[in-house]
Formats: sequence, C-alpha cells, structure tokens
Amino acid sequence: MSLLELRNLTKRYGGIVAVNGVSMTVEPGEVRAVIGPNGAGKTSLFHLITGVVKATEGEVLFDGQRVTAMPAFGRCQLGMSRTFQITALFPEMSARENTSLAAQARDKQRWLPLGGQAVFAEAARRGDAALERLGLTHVAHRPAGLLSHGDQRLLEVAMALAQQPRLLLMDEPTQGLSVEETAQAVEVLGSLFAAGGLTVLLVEHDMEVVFRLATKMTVLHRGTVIADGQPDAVKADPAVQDAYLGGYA
Amino acid sequence: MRTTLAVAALLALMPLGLPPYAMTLLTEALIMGLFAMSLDLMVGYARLISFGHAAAYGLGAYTCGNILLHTDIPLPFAVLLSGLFSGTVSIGVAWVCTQATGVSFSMLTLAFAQLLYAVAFKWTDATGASDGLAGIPRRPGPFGTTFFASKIGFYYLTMACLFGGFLFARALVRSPFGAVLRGIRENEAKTLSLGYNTRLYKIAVVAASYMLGGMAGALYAPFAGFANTELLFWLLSGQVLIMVIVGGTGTLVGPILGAAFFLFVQQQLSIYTDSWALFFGVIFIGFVLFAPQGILGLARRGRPTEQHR
Amino acid sequence: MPGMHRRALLMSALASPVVLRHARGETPIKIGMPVALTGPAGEIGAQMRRGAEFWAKHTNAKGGLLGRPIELVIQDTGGDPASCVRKAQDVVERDGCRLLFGMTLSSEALAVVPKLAEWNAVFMSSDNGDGRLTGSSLVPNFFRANTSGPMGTRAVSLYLRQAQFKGFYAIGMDYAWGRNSIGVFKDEIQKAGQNFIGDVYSPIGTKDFSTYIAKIRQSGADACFIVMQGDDNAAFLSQAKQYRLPDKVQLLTEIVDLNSIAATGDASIGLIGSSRYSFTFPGAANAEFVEMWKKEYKTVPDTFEGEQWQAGQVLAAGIAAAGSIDAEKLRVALEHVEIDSIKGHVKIRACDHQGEQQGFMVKVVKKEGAAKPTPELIATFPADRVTPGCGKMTYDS
Amino acid sequence: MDVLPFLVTQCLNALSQAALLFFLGCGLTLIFGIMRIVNFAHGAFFMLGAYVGWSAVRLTGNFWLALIAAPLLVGGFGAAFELGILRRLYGRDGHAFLMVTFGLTLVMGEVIRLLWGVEALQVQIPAALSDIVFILDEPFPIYRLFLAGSGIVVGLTIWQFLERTRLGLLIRATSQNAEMVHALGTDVRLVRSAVFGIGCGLAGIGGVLAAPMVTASLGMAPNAVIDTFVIVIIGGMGSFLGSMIGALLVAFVQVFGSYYFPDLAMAFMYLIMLTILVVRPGGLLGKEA
Repeated sequence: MSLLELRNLTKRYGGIVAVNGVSMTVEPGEVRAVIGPNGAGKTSLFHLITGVVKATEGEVLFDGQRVTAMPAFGRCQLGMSRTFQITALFPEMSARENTSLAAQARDKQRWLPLGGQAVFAEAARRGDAALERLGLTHVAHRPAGLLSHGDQRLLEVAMALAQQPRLLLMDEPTQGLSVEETAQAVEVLGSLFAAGGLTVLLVEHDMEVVFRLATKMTVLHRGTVIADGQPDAVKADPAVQDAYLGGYA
Repeated sequence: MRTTLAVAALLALMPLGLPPYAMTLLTEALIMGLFAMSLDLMVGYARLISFGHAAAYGLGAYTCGNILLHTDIPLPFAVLLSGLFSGTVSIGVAWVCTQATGVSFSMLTLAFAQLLYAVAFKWTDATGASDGLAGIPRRPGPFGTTFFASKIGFYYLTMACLFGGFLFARALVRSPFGAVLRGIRENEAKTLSLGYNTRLYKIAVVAASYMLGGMAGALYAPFAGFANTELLFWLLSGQVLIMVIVGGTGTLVGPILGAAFFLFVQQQLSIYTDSWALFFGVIFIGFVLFAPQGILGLARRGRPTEQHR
Repeated sequence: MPGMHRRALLMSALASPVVLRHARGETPIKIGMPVALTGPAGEIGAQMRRGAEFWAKHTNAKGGLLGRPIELVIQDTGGDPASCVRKAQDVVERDGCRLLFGMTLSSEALAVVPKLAEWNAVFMSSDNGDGRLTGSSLVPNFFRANTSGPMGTRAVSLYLRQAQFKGFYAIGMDYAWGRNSIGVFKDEIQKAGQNFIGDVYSPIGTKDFSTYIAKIRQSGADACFIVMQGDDNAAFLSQAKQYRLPDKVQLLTEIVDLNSIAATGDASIGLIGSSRYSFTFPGAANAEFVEMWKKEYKTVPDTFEGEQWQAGQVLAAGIAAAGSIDAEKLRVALEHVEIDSIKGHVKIRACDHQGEQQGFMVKVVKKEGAAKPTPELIATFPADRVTPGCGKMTYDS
Repeated sequence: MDVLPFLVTQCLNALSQAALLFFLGCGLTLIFGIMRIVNFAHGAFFMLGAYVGWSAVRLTGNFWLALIAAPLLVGGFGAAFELGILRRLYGRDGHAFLMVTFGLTLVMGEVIRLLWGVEALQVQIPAALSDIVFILDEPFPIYRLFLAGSGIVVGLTIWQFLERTRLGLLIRATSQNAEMVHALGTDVRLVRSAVFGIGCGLAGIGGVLAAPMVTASLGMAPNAVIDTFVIVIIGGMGSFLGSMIGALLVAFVQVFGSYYFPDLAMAFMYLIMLTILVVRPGGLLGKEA
C-alpha cells in the first residue's frame, strides 16, 4: 500500500484553481520531489497535504486512512513531519531544546502538567540522536536564533527527524541559502537519505538539488500533473521540457 | 526550593512583629501577588495577553462571597471551590477567545470581562448590583476551628494559597505541558506543525490561570468582607497587567514582587497625594519602553544566563 | 510620621489654637471620616466634611469632649463601597479611630457596618438613607441621627394625601438608597389606594437623562417622585426642565438641598419634597446655628451640613453620658440619648438605633427680589408619624 | 402620547449619540488602519477635548472658537506623543502600543485632575442652540439636532478628505504599503505623526461637543474608551464605514435598550460584540483579524 495517496485533489480560491485534480502516490522508502515553475501550485499542494488548508475536492489518504478533513496537528500525530519554506524554529531556545520539544510531540504523555522527567529524558535522547545524524551536536547548546542559516535549516530537519516520522515533508529545503550553504545542505541531506529508512516528499524548484536527492519526481504545471516517474525519464519527457525545464537537459 | 522555604519562613514570622494595619496591607499584597502570578501564566508563558483578567478575580470573589453568605462551607474550602469554579467557567471563555490571536485576543478578553461586569451590575440576587455583597463572613472550620477567621489565621491561609499556587504554577511551567507553552510563546505555527493541538494547550493554561486568579479573588471577598463590580472592572485588569509587566513576565516571582511593589508604593503615596495613578502610569510607560523584561528580567540579565526551562 | 496621615495633620492643625488652649496634654478623640469627596456624590461629602469640621471646631472651643480635643481623620472614598471599606479599615487600624463619621452613600455604609464589631468601633450616620441600616442590616454599633430614606418618603406620602394626582412614576439612583426609598414610596402610594405606574433607576453618575425623561413623559403619570442626590440630581432637574417635564408632571423629591437648587437655578422652582434639613426650619436653636454658620462661612448651612451637626450633637451627648468612648459603654449611653437639636426634639431609639425626629416638607420658591430660589416650609409632621416601627421600613397607616 | 412622535424623537436622540460615538470610533479606526496601533488612550483624548473646550469657552466666551481650538490642541498633543514615545516602539508587537497607551490613559487622567480639579465642569451651550424645538409636538433640544448634523458633516468631510486630497491619498497608500510610500520619497514617519494627531483631534472634537450635554468630568475617559472599542470591533478595525455602522448600532442599542430593557442594555451591547467577533473575527467590515 502507498504511504501517501492523493486522489483527484483540487483547491480553488474563488475563481482561481490552484490545484486541479492531482492524483499521485508516495511509496514507502522513496524520496519524491514535486517540481514545477513558479505558480504551478506546488505550495498549495504542500498545504493540502500538511493540512494547513482544506481541499475543495478530492481526498488525501495517509497509510490507507482518509485524512482530508484532519487538522495539521492530527496529521502530524499520524507520522507526517514537515519543514517550512522559511525556517521556523524556536529562536530563544537552544538547538537541543528545539529537537527535544519536537520529539516530545510523539510522546503519549506530551501534555503532562506536572513532573514528567521521564518524558523529558526520552525526548532529549531522541532529539540528541537527530542532532547527531545531521552533525549538529557541536551547536546543541546554542540558541537556535544565533545559528548560521545553513545550520538553522538542518536544525529544522533534525526537529522533524526527532519525531521519527513515517513521512518527511520538506518545503523547498534550500530556499534562501547561499550557493555554498546549499551545497553543504545537499551533501548532508544526500547522505541522510542514502542511509535509508526515510520516506520523503519534497517540494523544490532548484533542479540541481532535485536530481541529487530525489528517486522519484512529479511535475506540476498550472495545477495539474504533467509527468511522473524516475528522474531520468521525467527529464526526457518532451512535455516537461516544453513546460518547464527549457534548455536544462 | 531553598529560597522558597526561606521566604516562606520569613513571611510566617511577620505577624509576630507587625502592627494590624501592616498585616492588612501585607495580606492584600499576597492576594494581589497570587492574582498577578496567575496572569503571568498566560502572559509570560503562552503570550496570551489578557486585558480582562479581572474576570477571574471577580468571578472568584462573587462565588466565594455567595458560598460564605449562604452556606456553612468552611472558609478554606470555599476559596478552593471558588477557584475551581472560576477555572471551569474560563474554559468556555477561553474557547471563544482563542478563536483569535494577538491583539484580537486581548480585545476579546476585555469584552468578556466587560460582559461579566455588565451582568454583575444588574444581577442583584447574586452580586448585590452596585451595592455589592456586604458582610461576607469568614466561616469557621474545617473541624470547627476558628483559626482562619482571625486576622493572623487569615494571613496564614492567604500565604498557604500563594505558596501552594506558586509551587503548582512552577511545576506546571517546568512540566512537558510547560515546554509546549514555551513553544507556543516563541512560535505558535511551528508548535502546531509539530503535532501539538495548541488551542487545547492555550485553553488549559487559561483555565489554570483563571483558577489561581479566582482563588485570589475568593480570598479578597472575605478579606475585605465585601465584593462589588469594581472587582470586574477593566481598570483592575489593566493594573494587574502592569504589575506583571513591571515585575517581569515569564518569571512567576516577578509579578508577585510587582504586585507587592505597587501596593506598598500606592499605600505610601496615597498618604501624600491622590495622584498615585500618575506614578503608576509613568513607571509603566518607562518599563514598556526601556525594560520590557521587567524588574526581575533586568536583575537576571545582570547574572550569567542559567540553563532554565 | 508613622501612623499619621497628612490630611489628619492638616485637620488638627486647622483646629490647633483652640485645641492647645483648652485641652493641653490630653490625647485627642479621633473620629475617622471616610467620605466621598470626589465622584458624583462629592458635593454631599464636602458638605458632610464642612459640617463635621465646624462641629469639631465649635466643640473644641468649648473644651472638647471629656476634656479631650476632637481630631477628624478624613479620607476620600470616591463614593465607592470597596474603597470605603478599605479607607475605614485604614483609619481604624492605622490611626486608631474608634468612632466613625461619614460614608456618604448608603451602599458604602452597608459595606462597612458588618465590620464594626471586629473593629470595636461606633459609627454615627449623618446622611445614610437606606432603611435597612436600622432594619435587616442593623448592627449594634451603628446609629443613625439623620432622617432616613423611608422617613423622608413617608413625609412626602403624608403630604400627598391632601393632593390629587392621577398617577405616580418614580425615578431613583440605582443603588441601595434609591431602590429602598422608591420601594417605600410604592408601598405608601398603593396602601393609600392611589395609582403607582412604574419606576426606573439610573446608574450612579448618569449624565444624560433624555431616555429616562422620555419614559416618564410616556408613562402618562402626572407626578414623579425623584430619589437622587449630588451631580445626578442636578443633571436630572436641569434636563427635565429643558424637556419641559414640569409643565406636565409635578416633580416630588425625597431630598431638597441648596446645592442642587443652586446648580439648576430656576429649573428647581416649584419642586416639592421632603427636607432633611433647611436653614429655613423654625426654632431658636436653628436660628442660632445658622448665625454661627454664617459667621464662619459667610453663607447659610446646607442640608448635610445641618444633619452632620445634629449627628455630632447626638454623639457628644452619648459620650458625655457614657463618660467614655469605649464602644460597649458608648452604645448603652447612645441608646438613651435625647436632645433638642436644630431640627427639634431628637430621640435615639434603643430598639433600632434610629433617631426619632420630625418630618418636613418644603417647596422651592423664588421670593420677590431674591437672587436664588429657596426652600419654603409647607408642612411639618410629628416624629411618631414619620418614624417607622422598630426595625421596619414601611408604615401601617 | 402617540408612538410616532416618541419614535421620531428617540431616533433623533440615538442619531445625536451616534455622532459623538462616531467621532471617537473613526479616530480610533483611522489610527489602527494605518498604524496598526490600538490606542487605549483614545478616551483620555476625548476627555482632554472636553476640558480644553471648557477652558476655551471660559477664556474666550465663544463655543465656536473652542470647537476649533480644542481639536487642534488635542491633536497636537497626540502628534507629539507619537513623535516622542510611540515612535520608539515600531518594530515591537502590537501589545506594546496597547500597554503604553494604557499607561498614557492613567497619566492623562491624573494630569487633567491636577489641572482642572475633580468637580464636573459645565460647558454652556451656545445661545443659538440652547433652545428646544417641537417635533410633532414633542420637545427636542436643538443642540442634539446640531450634534446629529455635525456627525454627518464631519463624516462626509473625512470621506472626501481621504478620497480627494493628496494627504488623504498618502494616508490610504501608507495603510496598504508603508515601504512603497517610503520608497516613493514620502516621509512615512511624518504621515504617521499626522494620522495619530488627526485621530486624537477627532476624539477632541467629540469631547468638546459632548461637554455641554454631559459636562467635562473625570469619568468620561473610561466610559468613552470602552464604547469606542465596542464600536470599532463591531465595525471592523480599520474600516471607516465600519466605525459609522458600529456607532449607529451602539447608539440605537443604548437608547432603545435603556428604554425598553434597562437592565439588559449594557450586557446586550457586549453580547452583540462577542457574537460578531466569534462569527467574523475581523468585525463586520474588517479584514481578517
């Protein structure tokens, strides 16, 4: 069974159709990238998947369960963790507190109003492990707001990882990074994905990044899917070249 | 913990040396301190800036006043019950108010408090309308003891409520629940996306805050022997917010100090001038402009930062 | 200066030349006076303060009470009951007062009286109207030297028995006194078999009475009973005049005082009401008091100045009889005080601590050549007809 | 008495109240719409207007002069406060403004008390307006008619000002995109000071006009600021038309409510506000909160 399945998903804002009858799947273990030119509906699709906005039509299924009407935090509880296009952290907390708070969200006793030392210990353990996987252990005690741009990006990924997600959703993971920082981030993420065990859906417009990281691709154009498959096959698709890739290939 | 015990011991010794009027003032300061601390739970830990916290105080005071006037429930239980009642009512209030965020949230809380004020002004049977509830007694008990009805006994009851409330609030903000509140304070959208139902957490913290604030009001009713609509008025909401901000938000102790500070200064100034509110206003503007972290925040900034959660 | 308020110091300083000459070395008798000096009832509070100051000065000049000078500790309550409780507690605990004056509004007095036993203090009221203070809310340490709201209302209703009106409406300030007096009035009117149409209450501090006036006009009543004081009273009377209400409706009031007349000018002419005290009352005692007052203040005494003086005289008689200001002894003595005062004979009843006294009806008229309208005495009722039964607020016949 | 004359006079009465509330509401909404500041001190500026008006009438004996002088002074003070204090807070969150202006409310209340004393001060209605007229045989004060009229006139003037003048254009542009206006070479800071001053000045006009009816007194500020919040919240923060609708709604609820349901009038007003906020968090005509 697919981990994530979209059926005929549509979002209209007044008269404007942002996402138009999109159907696609994400299989366990794959790293799928959704690409498309500006205004293709990538961000709207991402919002529909994470639950930030509600679909006009169609269904979102996660692990066979219908989650179309479920609020964002509920989907997260099922195992969907996300990162933001513009880095979203808790700037005054240390990096370690950031990942710990993220990990705590997966604890059944996350709401415990008194005591809770065991909850904290477990959350810190998972958070620290995530920091280590992304090579951030050396900045663990620094306030998140004072980290470098690249590290902040990675910290956000670490927070998602600390939740041990079944599906990791990334919204333009290299947005706003310098060329150098992008290269670094891609390297870290590449080895992370290569290590296996993660299912990832990422939205990205930087082709370099997509071809380095993705194992599958979906191409959006004006709210509709125009191609889907292996990166190389998609790259060769004339419709895609026409709509988007231009002279890239 | 050691500091808390030392302060408790010091306060416990106060009745030995202070004249009655000073004990009255000190008791009122402790009540106000509890009230300000309760607001800090919302303002300092979840950035829920309430402009209507008098609602909690007034609810507690009227509830306790009615319990003491019309039943034989002993004073300490009446105070606890009133706090619980206030906390329960607030769940509805919070459900509505947390529809909004930011300044709109503040306005909604103000509107709610004013609605209660308007109702209290006309609901003669429960509130005595503009005449208020007079002659609120301090019922004896439990177990027939009249200790809490005496001036000193009442002081100890107030002290117990303040310290109990403080320990409860401190445990709350240091718990996993408190960690989520801190997340909401710094970045609510992110906290939501991590899988926390932030609205429930906000409603819960409002309820806890109203419960403690309600207890403070519940103590005030038998303290003054009187309760009227003034306890629901927006001016009180504003004053307590001033105490919290000047004392230092997100510190629990700061607002208690802020309340005591303003009460003593007001008492001293009102001997010489009726214009003590002028002083209130100027100090407050100064703090918002130059030291938004408050007295305790200033003091802590001077020290090397400690690892605190 | 621990335990001493600046205003208290000022008060004693004002009276000091006399104090020093007559009562050197004696500790003063401190009387706490939490009183509304600001807010809508501020003018009444100011009258009470002047009355008390004048009485204290006069008494100190004669050697004080029990050879001790009187010192007033005055604090402003703003007319707010919560603040009044706080200020009263303050003068008792901080300044050591065991005697209390003041508490301008009945709601303030109702808030304070339950505390009197704990403080071991006696409160002598000079203006509180609410009948419950000497009824259901009576406490042993409360005494009322003044005409109560029910008594004033009763005087009006007795007067109305000679008049013929088709229907009555009533407007009162929305607090203890207003609601209490109108309740008594309604009872009286209905017992007399007359038509009571309705009542309405305006919040304390109301400035715009247009809706209330419209309501009175719409009711079809040809007489309206007013239970208001201070700024609210003045505002209502002048707006009623503006809307030509007196053309259709005879205005009756529970209190006629000079200040309201002055504030409303000719708008008050024709107003009929009971008067708790007026400088126009008959008798040598009153004439003498008015003369003394004129000498001091260059004007005639107003309602609450006269009432406060009478309250002071009652308290003085009680202290003299008790030989002490101890609450226990003073209470017993006060319960048997009888004096001849500026309002005639006043007797404190042991049963409910109300001062039995005559009831007066006045009409506001402008005499030929006079600058201002004045209240003219039109009827007097004996004490036993206006004072209700012990602990009661209504009348049987 | 007939129902019709009663209804007509009460409606006129409500209109005159609405005019006063509108002066308050549109000033507050103007300031919020452009500066994102919730001015808690708005009631205090209203009160200041009444007191300055009283003094001006006393000094010059002319109500009309007071009607010009008071808003100028009050507005000038408002602009000065923006320059001296509020300016330091841009960049902080909206609550900082709410708190500072709350502090200002306390300070202004005390300063006014020190300067003018605690007694309520009566402002004489100008002779031309002090009489009454009979509308369908019901007496009605001319001054209230004048109030209702002035509300309409000022409403139209502001509307035309915003639509037709250069400063009006700038103000509207600033509310939409401050950086853009700044980039076009206009001093946005000056526009902000002007807007805060104009908003406060409007409250000042309201104060002068209210004074003959309700006297200048220290209780004015708290009552006014709460009513104003209700109006602006109902109408939608930042919406000029919304503040007009809010003022009318509140005035009619107050006048007819206190006639038919005197015990519920006040609670009713807050209930309306809460209902609107829950259904439309931005108010009737407001954008998303």
